[in-house]
Amino acid sequence: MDLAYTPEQQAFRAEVRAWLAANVPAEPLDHFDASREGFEAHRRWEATLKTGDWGMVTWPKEYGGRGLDLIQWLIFEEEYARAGAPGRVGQNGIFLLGPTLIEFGTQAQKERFLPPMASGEEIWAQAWSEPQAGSDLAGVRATAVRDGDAYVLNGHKIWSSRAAFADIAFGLFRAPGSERHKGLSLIFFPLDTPGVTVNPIRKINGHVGFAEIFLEDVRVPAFNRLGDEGQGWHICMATAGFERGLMLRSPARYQVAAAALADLWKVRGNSADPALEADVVRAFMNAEAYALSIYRTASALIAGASIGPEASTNKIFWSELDIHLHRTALAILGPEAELLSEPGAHDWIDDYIFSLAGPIYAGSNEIQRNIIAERMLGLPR
Amino acid sequence: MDLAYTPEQQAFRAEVRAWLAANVPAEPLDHFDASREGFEAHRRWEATLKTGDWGMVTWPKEYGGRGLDLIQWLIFEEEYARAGAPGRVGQNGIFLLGPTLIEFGTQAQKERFLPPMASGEEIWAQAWSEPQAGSDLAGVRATAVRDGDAYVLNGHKIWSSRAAFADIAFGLFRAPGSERHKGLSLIFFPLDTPGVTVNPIRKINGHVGFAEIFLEDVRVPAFNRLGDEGQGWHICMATAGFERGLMLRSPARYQVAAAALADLWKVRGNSADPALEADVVRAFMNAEAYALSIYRTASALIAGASIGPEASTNKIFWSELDIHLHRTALAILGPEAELLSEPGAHDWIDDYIFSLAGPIYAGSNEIQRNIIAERMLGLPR
Amino acid sequence: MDFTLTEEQRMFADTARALFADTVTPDHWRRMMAAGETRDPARWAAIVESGFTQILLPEDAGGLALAEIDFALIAEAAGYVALPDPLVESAGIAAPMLASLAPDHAALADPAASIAIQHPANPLVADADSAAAIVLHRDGQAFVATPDQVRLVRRESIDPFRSVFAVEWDEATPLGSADWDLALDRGAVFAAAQGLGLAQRAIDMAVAYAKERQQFGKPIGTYQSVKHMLASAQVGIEFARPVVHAAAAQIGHRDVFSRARVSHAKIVALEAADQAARASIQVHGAMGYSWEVDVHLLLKRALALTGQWGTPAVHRARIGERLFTRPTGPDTTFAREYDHA
Amino acid sequence: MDFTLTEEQRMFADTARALFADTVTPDHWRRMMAAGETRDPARWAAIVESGFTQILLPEDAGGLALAEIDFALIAEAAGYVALPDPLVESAGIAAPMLASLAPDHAALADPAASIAIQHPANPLVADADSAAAIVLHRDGQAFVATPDQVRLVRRESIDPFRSVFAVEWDEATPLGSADWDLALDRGAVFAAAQGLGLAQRAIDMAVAYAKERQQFGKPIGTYQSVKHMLASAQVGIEFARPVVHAAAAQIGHRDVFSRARVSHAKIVALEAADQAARASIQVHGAMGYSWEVDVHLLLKRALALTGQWGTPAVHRARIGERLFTRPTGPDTTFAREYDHA
Repeated sequence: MDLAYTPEQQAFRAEVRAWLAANVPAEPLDHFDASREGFEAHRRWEATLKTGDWGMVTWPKEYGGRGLDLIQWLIFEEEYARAGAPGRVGQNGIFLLGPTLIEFGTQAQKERFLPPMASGEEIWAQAWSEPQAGSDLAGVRATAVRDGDAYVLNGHKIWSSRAAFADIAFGLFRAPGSERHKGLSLIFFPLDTPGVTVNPIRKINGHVGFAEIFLEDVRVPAFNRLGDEGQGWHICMATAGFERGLMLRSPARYQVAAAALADLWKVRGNSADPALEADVVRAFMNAEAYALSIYRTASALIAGASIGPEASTNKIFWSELDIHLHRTALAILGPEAELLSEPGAHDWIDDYIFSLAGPIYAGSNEIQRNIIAERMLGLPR
Repeated sequence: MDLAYTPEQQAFRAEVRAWLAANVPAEPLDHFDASREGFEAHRRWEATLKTGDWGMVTWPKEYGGRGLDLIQWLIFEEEYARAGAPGRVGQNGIFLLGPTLIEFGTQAQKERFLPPMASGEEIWAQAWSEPQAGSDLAGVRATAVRDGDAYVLNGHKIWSSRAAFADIAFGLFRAPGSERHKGLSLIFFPLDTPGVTVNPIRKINGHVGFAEIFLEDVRVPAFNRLGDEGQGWHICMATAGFERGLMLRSPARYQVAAAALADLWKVRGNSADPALEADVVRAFMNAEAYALSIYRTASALIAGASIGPEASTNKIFWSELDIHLHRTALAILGPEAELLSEPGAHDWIDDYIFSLAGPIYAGSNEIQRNIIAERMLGLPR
Repeated sequence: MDFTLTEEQRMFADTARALFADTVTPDHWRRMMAAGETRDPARWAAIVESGFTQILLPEDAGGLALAEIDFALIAEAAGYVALPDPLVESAGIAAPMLASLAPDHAALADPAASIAIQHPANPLVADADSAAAIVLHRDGQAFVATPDQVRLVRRESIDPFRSVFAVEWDEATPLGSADWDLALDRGAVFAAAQGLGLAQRAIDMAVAYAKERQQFGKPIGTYQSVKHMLASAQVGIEFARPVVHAAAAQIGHRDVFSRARVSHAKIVALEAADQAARASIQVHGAMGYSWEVDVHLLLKRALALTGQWGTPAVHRARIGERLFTRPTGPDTTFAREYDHA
Repeated sequence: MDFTLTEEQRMFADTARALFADTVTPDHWRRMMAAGETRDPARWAAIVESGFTQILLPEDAGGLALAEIDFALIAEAAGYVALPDPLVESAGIAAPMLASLAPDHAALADPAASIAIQHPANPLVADADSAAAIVLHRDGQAFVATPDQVRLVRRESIDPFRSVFAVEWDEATPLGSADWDLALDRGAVFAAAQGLGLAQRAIDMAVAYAKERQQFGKPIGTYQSVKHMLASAQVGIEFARPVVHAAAAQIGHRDVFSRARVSHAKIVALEAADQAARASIQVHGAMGYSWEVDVHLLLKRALALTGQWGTPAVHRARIGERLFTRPTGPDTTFAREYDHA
């Protein structure tokens, strides 16, 4: 165990910091879920990142990455969050689908999909859920029928993040007549394919963060299937592992938020409830604990381990710490907590509302606790 | 709505207070679960109470009561707790079985059992649980076979409170071959009946608060059956209502504990964590809320209402407030929390350990939440 | 000692519930949100018609001269529908204060007029733009003005139905010293009553959804995690309601005991609302996180009311004053100051 | 940057777990409780034999000169069995301090000798009666004495295996100034490590019981309420362990950053232990509330350790000092004082 950065790691941090200092937009962009303009501004930012080869530093160089290890990725994420750089509009691609593509994709699929994913030229939506298949994902009903070199897709997806403005989506489709976990395939479909209808859904902050997608005889090449036919559930579980694990929620964002909370306390603590200091300290502790845990996981992965059901503990921990942190901020703000922020100020209330999605999406925390109980602890189903 | 005591109620309070001031032992008695001596000392206290007709003030006069209403009972309980009078060794009888006997018993049964219950001449144990029937009480296997004017009882009861030293117990027994909620009868059996073996079980504070009871061909008169044969489950649910409801846990004890906690804070707060003041205030609020809720229920009962599944909310609230209150005390005590009290001091650590039984006994809080969800809210089983 | 509501009180509450059930449906909510409106003239007319704006006014001001407990039941019903219109602040807090200071003020003569109130506990004034009169605060003194006599700066609340303003003013009609503590008590206890309504609505919506929504082949309401989350929220309501009702009944004592009870009610009723709203969002899943399912309105109203009419810290301090400076114990549950003077 | 344990560290931990699994079974616990004993000579001999008493001693005192992270893994294993014997305080805190002040002290020469320590953070001294030497504290100075040179007043802990004493003394051998902060850090981090072990044991016992115990026709471990209670407790452990290991690895920095991490470890690991023990008691039902099922020993040990070597409030203040006076943010996770000097 050696908890010091190597000189190379320190040099890498300095390189990231310098590049971000020179390139991060001075004015915050409109949120990518708030409007088409905000979305496209974020796409341009992805293109800027690409000029420095920062799209996804852990990917192989030939796909637009830098071939770096997970510790370096964490350092990149830390500097990225520290610099207040824009949110990653491509997160469904780079954090969720990308690692799965690298593991399960053919050479040709990797060459086709990864570079535009890393550069933001092609922005991905996820299309996991259906109206009757939320926590019970194996209940999806959308179908894929093979027709020569193509699949014909039909069905109704919902709660698709980014789908209102994105270019392409991935989702599970089943062979007609198949049931539950069997007969599912993971298939990509461009959102401008004939037969695709996208209806935006507003989140409780008013942003169009979701959409429902209707598919009517949507024809996509068989090339767009990831992995073997019928292997979709297995691949999907691997993706979910990344989602719940270290990829979707890098710790740096919570450490930045905890630091902002400490600053808020320094400014407003004198006129707030003194008992809240304990919560401010707790928010810092939680963010630190999450970071240490992810460093430990990254070290273990570098040493050859793999992520198991303990990824579900991550999901629970970050979603709960996020809510606690923002509730503490609102309590400090007291009678002003309800107010939307003035331009340029930290938007505590909007971030709080966003935090409430944490225990719901990417597999509800109830499902995560089932997984921990059954697969980590070995309790009976 | 009128939240002021009547002059009669005030006079009653003064009467109770004066009697207790003259009669409560100056030295605390040994706990009734700690030793036979402690148990018998409490029995003598019950006899003293009887001299003032204070055994159970709500019961009819002919059975040793005073025929008072529930508001007066609450006032009595308040003064009793305020005076630091001894715990009620007869609680299984007077608070649990007694009201059920009054509702379901024959005239002869009431005359036989209630007066010695009110006077402490006959102290009752409960015998609900069996090794395979805890939360699932309908799983009891002990049997009662009718033989002329008698029942022959066989089986194995456990977690019987007071049974180590008590005189008589009540429990559920089933007709051989019957299943689940059917075929059960509530039957009383003196603990000195031939065939009864009582093995004390120590609680985690070392007291013998429980026992397991083995019954081998135990012969009791059919007179000892409460209600009709096979009506046991119905009667038992009525008893459980009292247990979860206002009888078992009168609010006064929590208000006394909350006041003691406030006193502890006044003495030790300067050297303790300032954030704990919020918990001290919260403990007071909880005790007050519980008292107000019970006053409301008592008023409604006097006005003709009956207690429904909302009794389960009481069980959850008092058990959780009790734990929170004592945890707060331990946090104030800091490095000294682990120490058993010096004689005469408030025994916070022992009371904390006792509080941990709250969410377990009288139907675990998990079962209570099921009841609230299904019977109050109407969620499906 | 009688902790039951009177027949008349229950009838008032039933009337309010029925009126609001008809006039504040989810369709109304959505139409108003789409239009950016925070009041509905037809609904307000029905409210005025029912006499709810005059419950707390003295008889010589044309009022019903009823008590806070009566109005609290209406506020609870208003909470159940997250009532957009300014009934609670206007008729529950502002109008009685104005009536105590200027019983002949023109705004009191019109039962349809709404009145806004500025209070030191609140940084902003709700519904100041549409008020016939605004009761103002400066250095403990009360003043009154019309909206066009002051400068109103609108701020955006997370609650789409809360229309709040910074009020800047130089001159207004002086009304003399006012009982701002009583206004705070009323504001707190009626916020608490609304909290009870918000909480119960959130649970009722979640129960309805959990009975219908199927996952893994059965309604999600059959799962213990859903059951226990909602049961715990219901426990919160059950042990807040008696406190709110007692606080409303005792508000007139105006002593350290009654103020502590009001504070207790404010804290726990809004906690119950927050807990129930968050549980309801979680039970609704992604549906609960969307704008289309109205449970977010309950969450946002609870959040706003938590900070208004005294924060939890302010109210906890008032309870602490009672706890640490007055007698405690089971004989003091219904104590009044003079009992111990 | 490498957050993995070495092969040697894992071997040490395995050895400790195996030794304790053999020598601290529930039968041992019950025999010792029945006899009122808090040490077992045969077990202690096996511990000494394994070298665990000498891990932190310098080589010139016959020690292994290993680091706190090595000993923390053994403390975690000791927590898993609620080890009655004074290994952690003696070998983890008292002996290294005595070695730093009086390397030639006779008590250090005997690997089987246990050493007790009085510290300003603790009102009492554990296992003072059976110690070969007691390190004493007065006005920042260290002293040493044997038990017969001081007056020991036994106090009863709720933990039947904790033998604690008020120590009164007039004269003892002075040892000069000592690093009481380092002793506190070691005490806190090894208490935290024990907390991890206590927590995992409580969960493991509950899981085993929940698989066997049937109610309503199926194992209680199939119910979501049981699953979620234990899963939440396991989450507590998972996010305490990296903090404890980092704290142990960084203890030598001896700066405001490392002290905050030690404090963080102490708080969350004992919270995890308390949460797990309470969950385990609840899952065990009445069984968990009886003396016969040993889960109460875990609860009581967690309770005792929570108050020793700095209360949660003391440790929170140390974290607050780091948070409010030093740089924060994602680049400071592994910061050291001189990085920012």
